[in-house]
Amino acid sequence: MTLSAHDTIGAQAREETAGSEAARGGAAGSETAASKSAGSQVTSSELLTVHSARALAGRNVVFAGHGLPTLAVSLAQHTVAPDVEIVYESGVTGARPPVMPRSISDSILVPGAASVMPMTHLFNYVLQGQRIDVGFLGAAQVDRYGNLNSTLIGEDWEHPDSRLPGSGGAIEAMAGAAEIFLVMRRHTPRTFVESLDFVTSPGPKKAAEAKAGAMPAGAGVTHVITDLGIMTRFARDEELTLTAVHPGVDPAEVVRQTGWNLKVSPGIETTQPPTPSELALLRETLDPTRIYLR
Amino acid sequence: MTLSAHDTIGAQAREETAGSEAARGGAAGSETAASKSAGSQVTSSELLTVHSARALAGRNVVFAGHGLPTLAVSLAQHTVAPDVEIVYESGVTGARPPVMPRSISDSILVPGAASVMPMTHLFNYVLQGQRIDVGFLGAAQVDRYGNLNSTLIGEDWEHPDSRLPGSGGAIEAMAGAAEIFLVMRRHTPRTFVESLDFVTSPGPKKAAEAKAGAMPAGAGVTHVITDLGIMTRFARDEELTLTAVHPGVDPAEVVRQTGWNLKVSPGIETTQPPTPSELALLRETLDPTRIYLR
Amino acid sequence: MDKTMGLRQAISTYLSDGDTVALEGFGHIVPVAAAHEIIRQGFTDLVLARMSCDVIVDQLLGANCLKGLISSFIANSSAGSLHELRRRIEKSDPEPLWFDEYSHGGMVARYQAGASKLPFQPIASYRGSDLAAKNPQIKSVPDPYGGPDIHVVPALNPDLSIIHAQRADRHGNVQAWGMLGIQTEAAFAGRRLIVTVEEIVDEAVIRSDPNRTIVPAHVVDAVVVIPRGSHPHSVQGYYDRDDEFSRQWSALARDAGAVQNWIEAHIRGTNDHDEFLAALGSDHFERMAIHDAYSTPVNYGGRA
Amino acid sequence: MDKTMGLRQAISTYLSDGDTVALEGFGHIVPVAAAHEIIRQGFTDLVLARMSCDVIVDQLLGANCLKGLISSFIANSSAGSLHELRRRIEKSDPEPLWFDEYSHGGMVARYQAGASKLPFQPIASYRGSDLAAKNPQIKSVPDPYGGPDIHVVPALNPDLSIIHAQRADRHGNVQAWGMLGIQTEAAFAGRRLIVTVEEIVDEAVIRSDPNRTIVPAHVVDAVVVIPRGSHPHSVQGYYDRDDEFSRQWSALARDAGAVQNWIEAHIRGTNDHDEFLAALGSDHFERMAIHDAYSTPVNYGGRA
Repeated sequence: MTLSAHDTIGAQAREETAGSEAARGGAAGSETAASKSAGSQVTSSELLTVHSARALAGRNVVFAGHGLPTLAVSLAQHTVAPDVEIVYESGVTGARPPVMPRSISDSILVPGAASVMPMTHLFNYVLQGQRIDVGFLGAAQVDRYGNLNSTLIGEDWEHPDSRLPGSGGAIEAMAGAAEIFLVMRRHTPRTFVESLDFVTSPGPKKAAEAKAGAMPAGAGVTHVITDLGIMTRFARDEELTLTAVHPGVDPAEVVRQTGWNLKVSPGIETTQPPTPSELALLRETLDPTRIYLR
Repeated sequence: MTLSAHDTIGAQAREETAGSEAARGGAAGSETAASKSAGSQVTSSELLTVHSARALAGRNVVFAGHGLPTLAVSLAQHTVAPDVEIVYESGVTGARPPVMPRSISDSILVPGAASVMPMTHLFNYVLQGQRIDVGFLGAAQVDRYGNLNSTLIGEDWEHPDSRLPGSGGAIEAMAGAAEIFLVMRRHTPRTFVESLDFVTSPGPKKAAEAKAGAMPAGAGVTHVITDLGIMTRFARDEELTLTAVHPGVDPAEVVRQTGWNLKVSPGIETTQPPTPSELALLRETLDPTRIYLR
Repeated sequence: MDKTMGLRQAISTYLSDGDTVALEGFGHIVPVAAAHEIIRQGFTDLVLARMSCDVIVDQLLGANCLKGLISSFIANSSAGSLHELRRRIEKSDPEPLWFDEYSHGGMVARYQAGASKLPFQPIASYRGSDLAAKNPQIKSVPDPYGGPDIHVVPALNPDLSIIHAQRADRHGNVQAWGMLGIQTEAAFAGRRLIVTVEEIVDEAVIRSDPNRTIVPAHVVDAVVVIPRGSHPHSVQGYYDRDDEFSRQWSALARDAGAVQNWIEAHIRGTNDHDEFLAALGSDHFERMAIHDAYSTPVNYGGRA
Repeated sequence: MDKTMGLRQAISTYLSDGDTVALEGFGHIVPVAAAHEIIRQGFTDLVLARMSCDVIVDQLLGANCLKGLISSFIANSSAGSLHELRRRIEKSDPEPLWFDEYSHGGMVARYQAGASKLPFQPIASYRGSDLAAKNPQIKSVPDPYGGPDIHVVPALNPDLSIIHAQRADRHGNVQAWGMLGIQTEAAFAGRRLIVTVEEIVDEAVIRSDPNRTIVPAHVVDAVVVIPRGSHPHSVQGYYDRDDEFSRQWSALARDAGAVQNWIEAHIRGTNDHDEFLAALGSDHFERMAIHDAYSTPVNYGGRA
């Protein structure tokens, strides 16, 4: 099984699989403009992980993919949400892997886990069964109402320019979880778009406009965490609003990097940088070999 | 938990629960007219067990209750159907209990069994999933097309004269199994009736007359084994036909003991009495303490 | 989060008069102690969901806890009739009972829809049955793929579900083996969930075999340790069933007065399950003893 | 009944050109060796059902075995894209692929309906999704209990299902642990079923832990022992995943010619899975070694 080619999958391929296995956040990262301007060595992955973890305060059951969401939940367990339980799409709950998992179906998640459910239970009873407080999702495109595309890029559905991984369990996470946290490593007009090429996972506003089907149980996307800042929305018909920017980021730049006329909160705040103790936990305890904190 | 009353449940209460736990055949027995006239010591339970076992030739997967059907399957494994597998309503397959189980939910069925399925798998995937070749059922009443009543006796459904156990899984066994063997310990006009007080488990002819619903997968009741003889039917619209009587039983007596004008096969036969080796297996190997062979 | 709690507190916290309560367990790991505590606390107007009835149904009826029953089998397993229940249905004695009847397959489908938060579940077995004719809640929908209409049964979402199991950790990760019935679905279908267990074990025991977990912690509201909590039903690997009691019950319950006397003496006359067990006598469980038969361990080995 | 059989015979006996074949396993216990044998035997016009795609989908496509795909996730797990698959969908290169697309929840529901011999299964998550708009097989039915119409997906009943597991006995009682995916439902949904396993064990091992059985013998047509039959995917307790290969595949498969060369060298150029493994080198599996971590045995004790 010798391959002459080496692993050449870079950021592009990873981007293409954002949203893959239903719930991946980005894994790779680099120093951000924000962290650079703050003069620290905080990477983009660290920044997104810390803000994702903080947003988990008060939540109990989280559906998440490997990588950044896993790290965020671990950090939350050590800080703002000590009892939070993580549920993986592969049916594993309460995993305590000795090393970071390489995917949501990594067998390393199983030894020492609290339960491994068959997929019928995970999809029917846990996701559709509305047992999830927060689902982490990624996507190739998001629009102003938090509808997500992880299926394709292009106008011809039958012959897209780029065929992406598809839903996986993203549709079920969006429909069943009380709220969705969207993690987008790169905030650009190509990812924050006026109109999705394909609505894979509709939020409740889009769902309400459809004619048939059960309404989603939850609020859809409530938090979008990017390399530039944080957007939130709470009510069904509400648009995403920029409520915080990372230190050194101009809100006007975020608006420019957004494909629609992004609302900016009049009380917009600057995010609190990762604290030394958060960074120490991430770097020394949770991911000491920096598998995800590249 | 001292009770002053002793176990006074006799044949009547047992009769009332025929069909109980979906698939019970009678357990208690006594010398039959047939066995008496044959001058042997063969009990009714032994007679019914032997003929049930013989009818299992060529079958692979049997859904059965404890008692007589369990014994019949065991006997068949030792004689005509060495590979036959028994499936219990409690989800147990391939049980090899060291002693006879006391009910289909007796924990003694579990140690050494091949599998224990959750009830969703048993009812959805095995019964509704059409994986059963033969289901054994009992009933309080049967009609000429093999429709069964195990719900109530009386005309007022809301206030019946006698309220029986109800379906249990009998409806699913009838609808999903390729064929049903009905074991009736007492062949009388009260149990073989012109018209059921309540159609609990309809055969395919009755089902076809209904307006909605999926059609049963199987043929319904194909064999009825009683203390007087054996009735069979094969096609959907066919009535039960008396095809064999036990030694010493007059076919006319069977007709008299039947609440409809029972068809008698022109080629009616006399059943072969239990052989010494069948009886030896039952008495010495399968039920040496005579729990069911009373 | 530590969810362990005493039985009295768990029942008083999570049950209210008028609730629909599911007590599931198919002749094995049945929450009997919890049913008795419901009687002790005098709850009324409950609707009981229980696929396969047994002595606790007669007892809850005798204690006047129930206004309704959702079930698919109403005899006392192989031990005979449940006479308190028959009096209610056949003679409305002492008063009528609302009885919502299905087959086992129908109950399985109802719990499954409830656990899945679906409005209904299709079922293929009801065509031509008077059960469907009698129960207006059994309906049908068209098959958009061209087949005949198919029956459906509505979701069952009890206000409270109670199950019994061999063991759990303090967080509520529940493990059971032997016959598992519909317990996982009943657990997920419940708006609230109490799990009674034979023992609380260290979470390392649970986590050494995560595939054995039938209900994960996040579904559980309270974990209650109640040894012999399923008696007279069996618990695989812990104790055998008490068939003698079940048979005696079917005889005793022919007399409505005897049912009342039994409830007064054994349930209302005892403070809790320990007292209930103590009154049975110290040698009562000798004939329910079991031998040991351990599973072959499997290797969950991870990255070297 | 002894159902053990060689892989070559099992595939040639139970598979035909044009069949719909399900190969399930969610990044763990995946029937890779069986997929390779399908390539060796040169089957064509198959429709592959596989919830979560991986390298074997690219390989079956490259070998021209498939005319269609039924799936809900078409990337190479976390390793990148499946470029053979993308060429087929994006550019119809070398020819179009019929792609019947669902979400994971939809695939679960389809297998469940298939296993249950129901025409369809309701699903609550499709309202407003373009997936439902794009796929005419996703339909809806009225809710007779008064709610909004609800989506349904049709039953999936593969002509042949193939799963991989840790162990089975010769009769076909199959045991697996770790992540179990949709294997039980795929097994019951299949009109025929082949199970490949790491090892055949004495039935006493299986019967010491009957709750561990995921598929009972009567559902199985053939049991095939194929050690390392899931490589490059993991088998809990037996060997780890080979992420390096999966990542290398996503790089290699950018070149259609490289895919052809790989198939010629590694699949068509080997007679069977043993030869395939031998060609990897004797030290290939050292980095897939695992440590041991055994489950705590449970007591199945019976009547004393």
